[in-house]
Amino acid sequence: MIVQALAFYLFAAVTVAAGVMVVSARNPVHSVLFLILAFFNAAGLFVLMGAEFLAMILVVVYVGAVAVLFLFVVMMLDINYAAMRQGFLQYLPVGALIGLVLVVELALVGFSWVASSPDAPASLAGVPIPPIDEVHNTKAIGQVVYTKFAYLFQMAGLVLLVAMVGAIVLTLRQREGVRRQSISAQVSRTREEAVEIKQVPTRSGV
Amino acid sequence: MFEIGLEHYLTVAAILFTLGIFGIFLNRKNVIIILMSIELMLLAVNINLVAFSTHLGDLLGQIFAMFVLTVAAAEAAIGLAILVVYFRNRGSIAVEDINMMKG
Amino acid sequence: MDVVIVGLPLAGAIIAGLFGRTIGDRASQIVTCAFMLLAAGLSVAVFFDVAIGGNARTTELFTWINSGDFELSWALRVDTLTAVMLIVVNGVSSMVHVYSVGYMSHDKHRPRFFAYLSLFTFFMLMLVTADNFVQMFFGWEGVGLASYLLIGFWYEKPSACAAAIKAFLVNRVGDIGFALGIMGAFVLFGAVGFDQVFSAVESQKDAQFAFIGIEGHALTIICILLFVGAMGKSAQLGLHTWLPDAMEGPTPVSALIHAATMVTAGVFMLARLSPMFEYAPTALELVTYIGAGTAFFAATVGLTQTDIKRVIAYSTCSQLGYMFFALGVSAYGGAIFHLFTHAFFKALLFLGAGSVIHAMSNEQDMRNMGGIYKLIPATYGLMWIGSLALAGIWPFAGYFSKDLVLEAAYADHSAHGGFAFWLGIAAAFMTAFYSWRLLFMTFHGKPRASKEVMSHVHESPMVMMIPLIVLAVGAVFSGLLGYNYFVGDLRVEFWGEALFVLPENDTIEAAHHVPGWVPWLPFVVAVSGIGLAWLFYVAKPDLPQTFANAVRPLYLFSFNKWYFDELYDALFVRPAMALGRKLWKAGDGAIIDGFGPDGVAESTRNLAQRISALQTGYVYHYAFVMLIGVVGLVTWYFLTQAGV
Amino acid sequence: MTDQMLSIITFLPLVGVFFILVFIRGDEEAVARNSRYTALWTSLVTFAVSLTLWFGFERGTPEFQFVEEYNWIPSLGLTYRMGVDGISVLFVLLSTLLTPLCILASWDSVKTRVREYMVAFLALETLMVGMFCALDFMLFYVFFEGVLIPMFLIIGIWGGARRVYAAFKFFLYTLLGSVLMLLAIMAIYFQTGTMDIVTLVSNAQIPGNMQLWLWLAFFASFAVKVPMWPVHTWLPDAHVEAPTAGSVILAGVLLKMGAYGFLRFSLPIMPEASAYFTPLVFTLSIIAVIYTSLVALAQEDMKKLIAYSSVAHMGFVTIGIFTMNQQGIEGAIFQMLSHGIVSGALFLCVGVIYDRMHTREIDRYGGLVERMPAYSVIFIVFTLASVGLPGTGGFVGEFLVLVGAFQANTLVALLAASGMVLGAAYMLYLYRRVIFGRLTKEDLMTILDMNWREKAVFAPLLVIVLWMGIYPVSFLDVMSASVSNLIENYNATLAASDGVSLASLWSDK
Amino acid sequence: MISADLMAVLPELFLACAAIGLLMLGVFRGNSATQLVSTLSVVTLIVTFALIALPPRPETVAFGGLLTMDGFGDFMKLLVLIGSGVSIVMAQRYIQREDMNRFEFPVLMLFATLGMMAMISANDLISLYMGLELQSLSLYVVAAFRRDNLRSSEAGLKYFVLGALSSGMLLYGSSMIYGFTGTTNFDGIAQTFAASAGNDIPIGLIVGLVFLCAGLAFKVSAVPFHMWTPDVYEGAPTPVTAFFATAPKIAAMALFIRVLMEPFGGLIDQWQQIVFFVSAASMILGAFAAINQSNIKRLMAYSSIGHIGYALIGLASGTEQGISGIVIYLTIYVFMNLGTFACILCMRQKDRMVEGIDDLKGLSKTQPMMALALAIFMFSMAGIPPLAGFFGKLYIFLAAIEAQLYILAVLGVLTSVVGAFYYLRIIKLMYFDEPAESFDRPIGREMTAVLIITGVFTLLFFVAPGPVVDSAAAAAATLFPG
Repeated sequence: MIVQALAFYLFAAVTVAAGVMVVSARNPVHSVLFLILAFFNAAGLFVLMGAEFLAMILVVVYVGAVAVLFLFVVMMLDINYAAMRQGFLQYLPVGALIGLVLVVELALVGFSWVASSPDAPASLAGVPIPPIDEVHNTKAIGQVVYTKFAYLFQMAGLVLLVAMVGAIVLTLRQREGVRRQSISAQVSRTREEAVEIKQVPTRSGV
Repeated sequence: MFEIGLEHYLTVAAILFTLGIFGIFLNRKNVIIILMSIELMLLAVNINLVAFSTHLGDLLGQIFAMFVLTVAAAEAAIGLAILVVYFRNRGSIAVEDINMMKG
Repeated sequence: MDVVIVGLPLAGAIIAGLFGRTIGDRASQIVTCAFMLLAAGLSVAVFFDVAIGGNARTTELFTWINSGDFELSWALRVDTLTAVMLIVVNGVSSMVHVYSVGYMSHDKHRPRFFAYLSLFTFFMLMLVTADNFVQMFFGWEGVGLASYLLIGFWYEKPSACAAAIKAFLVNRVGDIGFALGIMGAFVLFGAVGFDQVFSAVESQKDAQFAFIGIEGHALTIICILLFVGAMGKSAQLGLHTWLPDAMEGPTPVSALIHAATMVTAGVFMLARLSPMFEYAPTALELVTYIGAGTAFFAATVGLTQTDIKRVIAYSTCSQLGYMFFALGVSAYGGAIFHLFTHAFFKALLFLGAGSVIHAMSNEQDMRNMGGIYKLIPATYGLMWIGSLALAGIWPFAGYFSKDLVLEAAYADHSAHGGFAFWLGIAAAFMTAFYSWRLLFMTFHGKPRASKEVMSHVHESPMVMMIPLIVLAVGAVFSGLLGYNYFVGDLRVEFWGEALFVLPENDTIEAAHHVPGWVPWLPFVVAVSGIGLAWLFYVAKPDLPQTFANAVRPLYLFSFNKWYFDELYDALFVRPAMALGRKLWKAGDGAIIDGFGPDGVAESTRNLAQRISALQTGYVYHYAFVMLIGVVGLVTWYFLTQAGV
Repeated sequence: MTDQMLSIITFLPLVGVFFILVFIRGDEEAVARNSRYTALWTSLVTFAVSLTLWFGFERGTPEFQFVEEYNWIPSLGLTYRMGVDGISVLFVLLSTLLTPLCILASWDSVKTRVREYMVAFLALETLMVGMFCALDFMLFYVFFEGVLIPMFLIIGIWGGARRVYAAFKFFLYTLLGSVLMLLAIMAIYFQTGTMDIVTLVSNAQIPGNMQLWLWLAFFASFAVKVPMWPVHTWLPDAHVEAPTAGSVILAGVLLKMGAYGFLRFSLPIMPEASAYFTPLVFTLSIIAVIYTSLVALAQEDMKKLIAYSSVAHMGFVTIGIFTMNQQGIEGAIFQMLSHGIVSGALFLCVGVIYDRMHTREIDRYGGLVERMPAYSVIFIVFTLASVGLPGTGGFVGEFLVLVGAFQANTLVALLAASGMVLGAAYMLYLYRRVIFGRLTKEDLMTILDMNWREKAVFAPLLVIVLWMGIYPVSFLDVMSASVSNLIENYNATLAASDGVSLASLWSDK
Repeated sequence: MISADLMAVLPELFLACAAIGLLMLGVFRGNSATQLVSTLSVVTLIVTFALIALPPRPETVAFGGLLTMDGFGDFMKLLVLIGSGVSIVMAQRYIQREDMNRFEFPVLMLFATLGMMAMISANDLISLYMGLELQSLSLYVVAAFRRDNLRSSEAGLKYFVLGALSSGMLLYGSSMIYGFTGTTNFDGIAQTFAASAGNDIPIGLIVGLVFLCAGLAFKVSAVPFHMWTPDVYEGAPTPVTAFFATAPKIAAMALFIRVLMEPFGGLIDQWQQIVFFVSAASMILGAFAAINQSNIKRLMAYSSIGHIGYALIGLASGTEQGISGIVIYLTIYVFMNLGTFACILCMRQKDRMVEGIDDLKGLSKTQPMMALALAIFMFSMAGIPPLAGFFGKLYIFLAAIEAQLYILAVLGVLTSVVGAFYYLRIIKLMYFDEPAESFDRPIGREMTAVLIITGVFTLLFFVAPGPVVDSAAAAAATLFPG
């Protein structure tokens, strides 16, 4: 119990701290790195809650792909990060106040859950979590995702497709004057057009 | 104190969420930070969902979270693409510079 | 026949007015004059039929207004009172028409002038033949219109235009009273026809009625309101200011409208409404006071005026005062009698003055006249006749009527009667004085006009002289001939149903039984007035100046017409214009528009500016707004739903 | 055929619009000429057809006649229902009469975009006629509001120097009033479950407290339209800037819409509230009469002066309507009709000289009688009619209103009567400054009198104004049955109710 | 079961397959096929339209409760399809001229449309989110589609950042709702209220609802979540703006209605306050902020904010009358907006787009028919009878009065007067002012067609409002079983 609690506090504290750093770090590269740290620790929280599969893809997909993508773009754009502009502090008091209010309210909501619904309305649970010793988490998810939620899965596919198309259409540039490989052209070349046979008369030079 | 309940997770999520929002409107440096803030928000949502899922004994929350992750990835891709396009046009992604249209 | 009498002037007006330019000046004149003479002739016939023959009647033409109980028709009511008025109106009008042929011969708008004259006659006839209040109001306003048109006939003169408008407006003020009186009568009696109303008076004589919050005797209130109308039209004290100014019109107009006919409409109205007034003693009292006051006031002003026509105008005003106080003491017959005689001699005086003006090349100021009696002896003689009649010297017409009026006032044996009598006597003195002042200043003494003017002085043509002579005949004999019918022994049969006097109010009867000195007094003061005038203007010509200097404030007070015009100008005219401007610029412009549409538009634009300034273009502001929205709503629910 | 008479009259002008838009082609000159003729003939035919109403209308009954009915939006209970009674039929005729005259009056003065102008006018006619015929509340509102569109364009496109300001002011001001009425109409609908005017008018059954709110909402709309003091300021601007014919229609018909609304809706549907607010209406009307008359005295612009006089005259109308007796209401209706003719004619009078001199400033004129005798005659006739001289149309209405007012409240009658003096003052003052005086201004020396076309415009108006003055019975007969029915219903409802009070305005929501 | 599900989503399925097919066509044929692809896209939309409109479609719940197919959804989908189809038609010429000639454009529009249809049919928070994101991601891209144009990319960026923020809020709300009800299914959520009889509503649920509403309000661009709208409308390529102003608005509105009426129907007392506030604020801001604008697209943005405010009145009333009012309103709104944007797309001088309101000066002289059409739309938007826009407002206000939302109704009519001011200003420029430079002609056959159809619809709607009104009312009625 204690271990769990300690682990929670560790992960939670690091996540929050890393989150703060993401927002406030001067160097965007640092921000990305803190983001990765936050993801790692959130994955830890997931594990604590028994959502291993999510913890896994958080690390694999997020840290492995998304965060790296961020890093890549940050590097590519080569932004000068020196100037911390005026105006930040100007809004801070109001912003902080509102933020504080929000945090308090949201936290209160969390506590109210405990107060209001002591026993989980399990009857409503459409997809009850099977006991962990029978079906592990990943498999449990796998069992429903392709059946019950096939529609959503397809939609997710479309979302990714759109993201892909969108990213390409926005960023792909076909520059003039860049030589490209044209496979079909290469493949479809015939001997006749590729090779010209010259009858070179002897002893007269080319 | 050592009984870690739902509310703890929810509180962490709330803080992260607020941080994310803060990141959007307190940040003057560049847009990438904003994108990261959004990621933080989505992370907070995921923590919420997973926490509820666990405490309700319902897998739905985790599935929801999974789709959120998927979409978040797609969103990040699009966001970065737009960012790059903008940078090419403007030569800057400082948040303060993005105000050609107003009024 | 009644319809023809009324219709002829209208036909003349339409022909001359609309087609005058087509048929030419001459034809227009012939048509209108012929029609008028015909109408006058017919009037005489009607007079004998109705007044002497006792054949009163009403011709109903067609429905006019019909709204709920408010029903009335165009109708011609001819009884003795009307018949007398027909004679007066058509008689004087036809004479004036003829006279105008000569007088206006140099004017280039003659058809228009004759059209106006005929139109006026038509309206006047509608007035006197009305059988209901509204038709009378129609004629009432119609003559006002004609008067407006005729006063402003010389539209190029700013003063004429101003006088025309003034006449119309002052009359309108009176007309409001008249209109309200009609409405009151309608409310009280449920009808506006004279027959219905008169028959109902008896039953309503004690009715109470609230007007603008004042609870009072209904008939009194109504009669006072109606009398206000009469005051306007008949230029009684307070609403008299238009009459002198009306002299801006051509002189025949003054003779016809502002002496003989229109101004007497008020007298006619009160006589016509005698069945109502008889039951409203308070109203009659008021009429007496106003009438007497007017008689006196106008006479004092007449003393000092220098414009020949204005003198006569004030004299008219003064004589109207006599008529009114006669009405006020219930001597309706006397009032009408004076109206009748006055029409002749006053028209005669005006036309005579016109003849003088004509002779003097349109000069009207008496200070520039003098010494012309030899040059225009006929006119001079006629003026004498007129003045004698006016002053009430036996056997001229004025003597009979004026004396009777004064006697009746005395015979009323009441405070207001006494008041009227003594003021009347004073006025009679002044009347004689200013009449001869006029005669002497105009015709006697040394010529004060330029040589050139004097060389042109000539007697008027026959077309002008004949009407004068006809009127002079009237001025001499009308009193003598009419006395018995109007106020004498034959009066009961003569008037028939047309006038109504309560037995206890019959002052005419009483007037025949006054002490011996009463009939003599007017004659005495008249003669002394003439004597004084002779002293001032013939015997010692520098005396007036000395005297005027001695009582300078009084002189100025009289000369400036008691400052009525100045008072009204300061009280109504200027404030109205200033107020109008202020309400327009400040009221409409600054306040209503300023706080209303323009102000709202301005603040809308301001607000729009502010709101679009919120759209800064910065993403973080946008996010901030969204955050505030969310936090605000969440907090709202936390506050309102707390505990749920 | 006769079953659809009202629809035919209403939509006949649109046929003209269709012709103008579809068939007229060619160069600018030809388009303008053909548009003029098409519009004129269309409106003349419409007028001719509308005369069947005059002859076919059965006097002496308060029933709606020529009724026709079709489904429109059944789900809301909205029907296309048309019909006229003694009150509205005269306004239909007024509208159809004035339109051809306006078109004729614009013959030469409108030179640009003639086609659009004629289209706008014909569309306006449809909307005006439709408004007076509509027997469904929503249909009424559609026509009532729709009028704004063509009028806005007419003022804005063909108006004077400050036309944009005037057009906007006109549009937004009146719109603001009307939208509140829209809400009130809806509330009535939910209260009574019907939008049928006939049913509502005869038996509305709206609780007293609600009536107060509804009445105020209607008042907002109608008071602006009338216009009553202090929401009248759009009118002078609109009138001054509008082209002549626009002013004529504005004064002749559009102002009547507000008063018509009071008569048609406020009184019968909300009798208790009407009774309750009568003092308010009287007060505002009296202020309107005196205030605007004084303001009119100070005007330097002819059209503005006449515009202010319109406000004053409409003050009489509102007084008359709320006297709630036969004379008052009939007088008010009569006054509306005669004012429609008279003020229309006065604006046309201004238009005649404006077309020649292109200024409306009074000081620029003077002594016109010298060069324009015919014009002076016509002008004085309408001036006097406006002044309310007996024998002209202006008198009968004004006098009946005063008779009615005298019965309701003598003070109101007295104060309103003072408007008679002021009215005479500003009108005669105007006439004097324009027509009389010496002709000294250089540019007026060559001014021409009216031509045959202008005389043709005035001739019918002249006849009508005298007809109305001398034989008004022919009009009063048409309306009397409807008016007395209205009053009976009103009194019956009032007698049955126990009254309302201002306190209840705030309680119970 | 699966085949039944697939039959139920046949239109969507067809659209998805066709979109992918067109994508492949484009990939293989290159950008030269853009015209072909966009024509085929329109055909696809028409077929989809027919698939929804023609065969009888029973009310079904598909995919185990993830989607619901009902009359309301179908009607809204038809509107969305009209909006998308016309936008693509109007875009054809534009994308050629403005260097956007890439086949992905129509394909992305198709995907966006698909996302909208998914949103409209969503019956579960997750499917709601997926549909919403499919739509949003496509829209982010098309907003920034003129990638060499700074404005366009700025629009895309702003839209993206704020859109992502709003989806974050929506998600957070969803998670709350999930946590407090234990389900994401709409029917399930509704049941929890039925069980608790509405008297014991956890605050978390309300907070979740607020966040959810915030996310949805962003999509319909209601105040205070509207801030992106003017900038994005201005910056995005004009056909895209036309698209933004119509289809996504309809879809988001449909979603908003569905979410509040079906799962949260029991919480009406709570969300009514949100909608009330949002609606009032939108009407006010829409009316006032537009007054100052000089860019017509920006003006249309504020105008659409205002219109959404009106539509939300119907939602606030929460009655069948109110919902059918919204449906009617949106129907009319789509036509008016498409017509207006057709006019805006015709604003070209010397082969360049102009967007200033002042460029419309004197249009009535240079292009009378176009001016007439635009005037009709403007009067209609201002809500002047007898034009169609009036009837939209009429139904909305009727609903408000019926639900006794007097304050909203009064506010609505007052702001409509303010709003009338800036609509009139456009008419003033066209009709009262002297011509500026005239626009390029001809405007193209497809534009003429769009103008005529939308113009006639707007002008003559009052002649026979029955069909539209009745079918809209029938559609709304399906949300109110029993």
